[in-house]
Amino acid sequence: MRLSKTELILLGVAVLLAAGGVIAPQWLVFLLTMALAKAMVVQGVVMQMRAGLVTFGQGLFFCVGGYAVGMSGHFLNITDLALLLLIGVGAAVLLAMLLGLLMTRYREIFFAMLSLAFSMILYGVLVKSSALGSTDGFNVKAWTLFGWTPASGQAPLALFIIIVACSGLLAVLLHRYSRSSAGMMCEAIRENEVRVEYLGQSPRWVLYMNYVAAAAVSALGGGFMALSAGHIDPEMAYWITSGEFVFIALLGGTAHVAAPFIAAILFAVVRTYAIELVPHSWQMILGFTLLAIIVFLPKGLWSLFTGQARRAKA
Amino acid sequence: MNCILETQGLCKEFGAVTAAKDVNVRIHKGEVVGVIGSNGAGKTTFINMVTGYLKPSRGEILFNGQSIIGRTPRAITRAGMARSFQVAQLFPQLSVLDNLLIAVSAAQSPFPSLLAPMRNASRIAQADAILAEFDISRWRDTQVTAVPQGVRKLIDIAMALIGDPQMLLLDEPTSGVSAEEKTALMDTVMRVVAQHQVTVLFVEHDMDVVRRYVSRILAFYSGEVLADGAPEAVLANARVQEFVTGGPNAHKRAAQ
Amino acid sequence: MNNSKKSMLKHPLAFAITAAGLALSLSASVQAAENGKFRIGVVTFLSGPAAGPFGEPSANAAKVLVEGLNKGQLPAPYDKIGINGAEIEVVIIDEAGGAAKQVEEFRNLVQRQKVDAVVGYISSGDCLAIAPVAEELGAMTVFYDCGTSQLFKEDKTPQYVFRTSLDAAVDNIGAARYLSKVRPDAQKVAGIQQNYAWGQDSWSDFTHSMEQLMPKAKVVESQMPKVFQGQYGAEISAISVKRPDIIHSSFWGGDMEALVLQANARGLLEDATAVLTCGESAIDRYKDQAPNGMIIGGRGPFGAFAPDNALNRWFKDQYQTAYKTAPTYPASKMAQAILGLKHAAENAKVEPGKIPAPLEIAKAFKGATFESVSGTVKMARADGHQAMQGIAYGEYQYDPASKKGGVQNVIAFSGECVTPPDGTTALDWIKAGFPGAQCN
Amino acid sequence: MMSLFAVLIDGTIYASWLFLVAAGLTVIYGVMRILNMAHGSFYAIGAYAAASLVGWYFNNGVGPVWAGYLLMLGCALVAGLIVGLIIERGLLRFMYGRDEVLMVIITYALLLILEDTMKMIWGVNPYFAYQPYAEMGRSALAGLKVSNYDLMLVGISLVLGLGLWLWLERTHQGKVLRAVIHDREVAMAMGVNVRRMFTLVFVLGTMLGTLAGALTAPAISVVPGMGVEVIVLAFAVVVIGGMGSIEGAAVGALLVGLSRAAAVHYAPEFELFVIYGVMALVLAVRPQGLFGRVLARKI
Repeated sequence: MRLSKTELILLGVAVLLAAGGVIAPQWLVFLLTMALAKAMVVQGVVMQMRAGLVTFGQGLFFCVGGYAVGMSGHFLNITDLALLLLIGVGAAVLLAMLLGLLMTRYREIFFAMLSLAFSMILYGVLVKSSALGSTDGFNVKAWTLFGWTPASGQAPLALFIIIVACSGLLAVLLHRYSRSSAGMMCEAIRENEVRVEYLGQSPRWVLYMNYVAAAAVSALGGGFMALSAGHIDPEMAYWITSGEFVFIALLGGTAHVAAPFIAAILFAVVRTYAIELVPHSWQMILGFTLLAIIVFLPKGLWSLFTGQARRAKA
Repeated sequence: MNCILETQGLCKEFGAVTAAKDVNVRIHKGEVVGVIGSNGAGKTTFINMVTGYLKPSRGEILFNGQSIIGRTPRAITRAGMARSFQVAQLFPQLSVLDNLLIAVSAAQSPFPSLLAPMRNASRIAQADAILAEFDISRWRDTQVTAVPQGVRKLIDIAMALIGDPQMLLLDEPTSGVSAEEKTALMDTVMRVVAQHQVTVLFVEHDMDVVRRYVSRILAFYSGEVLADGAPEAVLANARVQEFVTGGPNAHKRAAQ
Repeated sequence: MNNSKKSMLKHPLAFAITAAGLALSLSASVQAAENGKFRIGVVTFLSGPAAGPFGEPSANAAKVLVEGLNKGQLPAPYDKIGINGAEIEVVIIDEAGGAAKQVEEFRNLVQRQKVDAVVGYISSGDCLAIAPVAEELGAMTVFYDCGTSQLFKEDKTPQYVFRTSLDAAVDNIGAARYLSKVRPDAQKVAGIQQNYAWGQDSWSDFTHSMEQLMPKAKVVESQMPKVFQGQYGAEISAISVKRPDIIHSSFWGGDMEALVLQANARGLLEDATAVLTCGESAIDRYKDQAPNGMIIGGRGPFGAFAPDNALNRWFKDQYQTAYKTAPTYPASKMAQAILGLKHAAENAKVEPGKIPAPLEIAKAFKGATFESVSGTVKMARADGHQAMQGIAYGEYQYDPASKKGGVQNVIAFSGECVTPPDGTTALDWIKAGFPGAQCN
Repeated sequence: MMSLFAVLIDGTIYASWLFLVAAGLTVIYGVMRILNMAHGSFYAIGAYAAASLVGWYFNNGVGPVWAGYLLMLGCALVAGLIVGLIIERGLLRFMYGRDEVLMVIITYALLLILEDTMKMIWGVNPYFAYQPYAEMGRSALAGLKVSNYDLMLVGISLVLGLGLWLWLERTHQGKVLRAVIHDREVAMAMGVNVRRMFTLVFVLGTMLGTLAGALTAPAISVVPGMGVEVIVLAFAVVVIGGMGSIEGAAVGALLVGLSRAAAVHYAPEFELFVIYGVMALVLAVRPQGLFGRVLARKI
């Protein structure tokens, strides 16, 4: 496979980031791991945003990914990280294939609300399941990788390197996807769905593929979240969690595959300091940031890098 | 059999409003048919029904001898009937080239590839070729929002033509274009269309434009086909003059 | 578009990397200074519905207590300044946002803020998630409120994790024991719980205890509305039509206050006796809207149930002066956790003024017996990591003259009476008929 | 039999509360196409304003009981007026014409800001203003004890719903509004001052939200985060009924209220899903909601 310049840069950054993890303080390594896991879910949100759909329920697949990982460890005694993540993604894909049949009929606000409803139904089911710890959730078992068990204290760093590698790979794939026929067709649907139909293309089929792919990517994030935090609870499917993903997606913008990663990291850093410095009003800071982005940087932080902000104003 | 499109007893009601009433039309391969009629006469409704956007209340539509009732617009497009729109239906935030590339890609396969880039040499060549045919190559890399109205109409038609349809329905190709540009625009369209050997049906208000290109005219009034035949015969029809063209020289008076 | 913009366009990634790098280096450079103070991370709810009834009293208690400790104002045996002579510094963190976020914040506290101990956590989910991380990082951690029975079932060989609050099963065993003394002839029992782990577990513990202690009483209705619902009209009707003698509820916070208000206004609390396991936390707000005789608990000998000792008098006094209201049970529990920590740190046998290492504190904490605002606390369960205390229930009594609520008919049960022994889960112990329980 | 009667009573009471909460949301969406996530915060502001003021009024025995009710309604309306005006004039009017979904996100930002603003003003301690609720006493309807205050809510809800409907259907202003709903451009061309209409409707919607909060406050304990809990519920009602429709909100509220009451009485374990279940079911059959209109795109 031949790599373009952008893809080489993306992989290069991943290598640098992984190397940086070795010297960075542990809390930062953990923060970055969580941020990257979230960024994967945000990628799922962004994929749909590019097709003109805003989901207030991506937490659904985040949660499914996380719970599939946690439950496979808990009930099936599977500890292999790769297998666990695969199960998580597989579960989300199955669910998305089912829900996608219905979801692709809806657009705009109805899509947003219905996605929210499904996510909240899962939340309700989990809260009801005392075998899964109800709202308390349960702890996820320690992972292994192809027979290797990380020594105590090494797991966070090892997981960080793995998630950075996966993120790098994912970034390349998503970059390709965004320029592929399917990816461009998503943008075309956002711009003018009727025309797409009249070009002989089924918008629903494209959106369906996109929905399932976005679910898979988000579930991967959920799986990583479960493994790194070591705990899962129904909060993952709560609509506030999904709202946060939309927030980060807007923060980064949809222009480049790197944007959600950067936005997620920035968000994590800003929030952790906001919580520490102004524990009573960090939500307000987030709110004003969001408004400022919508008003001044409608295409997200990424437009700072490309100068699109000025073009958009001109 | 060289009949490409046939409608039998086509009817469409929107509540109390009748938009099509017993429309029986046969279009033959290679014809260039003009559709005239005042606003609300049912011209666009006719195109919308034929292309699957609206479902007729009653009646039959045959394309190449096969019923296409209940088929989706995309299925009908794939079967070989393409259309353009009264208001150009483009992807405004994308460049002209990307608009065409999307059309090329859609024409190639109903299942778009997830990882292979859309922009490849062969697709770009195809898009460039059609841009050259319509003589709009210089807009190639401009975002659609920055392109003038007339060019947008051409892009709209170019996108419809990219799939090599057998039949092309043009819904008011000159609407929204200034009077001076109309003839030039239609000349371009008809030149390209002729090269592609497509059966054409187009809706037009300007009788001069209609007379100039068509071999046959369908006149619609209040959902019905008022007259169908050679241009001179239809335009001379008394009822057509009364209800559609508003007298033999009405369009000229209006222009003054 | 000018040229410089174009060159930016060519390398947006380069800029992105620079920006991200800048952000990271900035965040990495901010590190807590080692200042010789004993740093305690206090984690409790500062936002959301749990902030008012639990979070704020807890945070306030921490502030009052730490201020007093730093000035050496507390009565003996806590009259030493700060902890072991080192001044205490508190970092308060909001517990809202879910367990995953709390794990992240916990790591930040320990690794970035370099706190010497973390005291906190109301939510059981948070406690379950934090425990393994605390053990992994070797961070001294004291849970002050969460009540899940799962905690030391998951964390089987605890080293750094301690809990100075009681297992929630104790509340419900205590409630059943209290009922068996004051309402032995009750026949019909109904329950209303918030539909999440807390409510579900409480109801299960309570009904099983009732089966053992009052076998004649039957459960006639069980309602599980969504947490924070606020409106209980339908639930109250559903319970009313079953005409119960007893209504058990583990509601807390605004939900509990709303339930009492609505049920009382509709006469349900006149026909049936309510048993509220968290009822004490609103004792100052019920006024005449709760009927006299309503049974309330304080999740241990806390708040209105706390004994009258010098330590508690000092604490109540200081708290009352600072916040114009008496400390409720969450406040007492926070004070208890910090006192336990201080006790352990000062018994870790390091030089005065020095801060003992987490392992040293943990060794001294294990199995310790210390004095608290709630009386004597024994770390007697879960291999010396779980506090064992008695629990008390009483009846609400409103004094119209002073416009103050209080408790009457208080019955206290000793820790040995209501706490399952090590090696068995609460539910198994209840089902087996409380073997080995020593009741007064 | 008894419980069936109770289901009807409980369902109706809950439905009238739901309608109060959802009315403002649907009015704003209907006219302005803004799905207002901050509506729950308006509800909370109304509740806080009423609870703090009414609590003070009764605790200090300032005046007669009936004046307390007026004070409760008055402060809710004033709070709604102020908050609505500030938000519409200060923020939203710069945002008109943007994408509907973007407007959702803008109001989400508002929600975040308002939540903390309320915390700054009222702190995190619960507010109690039970007197209006307790003073009214209770009635026994066929053996079921019902709070008179709740019955009053049903009445208020009916009056409000009818009033809104009459205003929209029978007055000149209502006609103008419907013209705006139908086609904004045409209405503007006909000389309707759409901007002023927007201000009017947004403030009205806000006041409906604060009123709902104020009316609920005496029956509950007013705590931080109460608005967030309410908003998803209101969304469900509005989506079921068809967004922007007053009749829809009323029918949606009744549907949700009755199904929930039935679940509480007959199958408490399903109570948690009832609302989303009804919503998913309605949407699967009628994507635009019960009273929603489908807008076909002109091409």
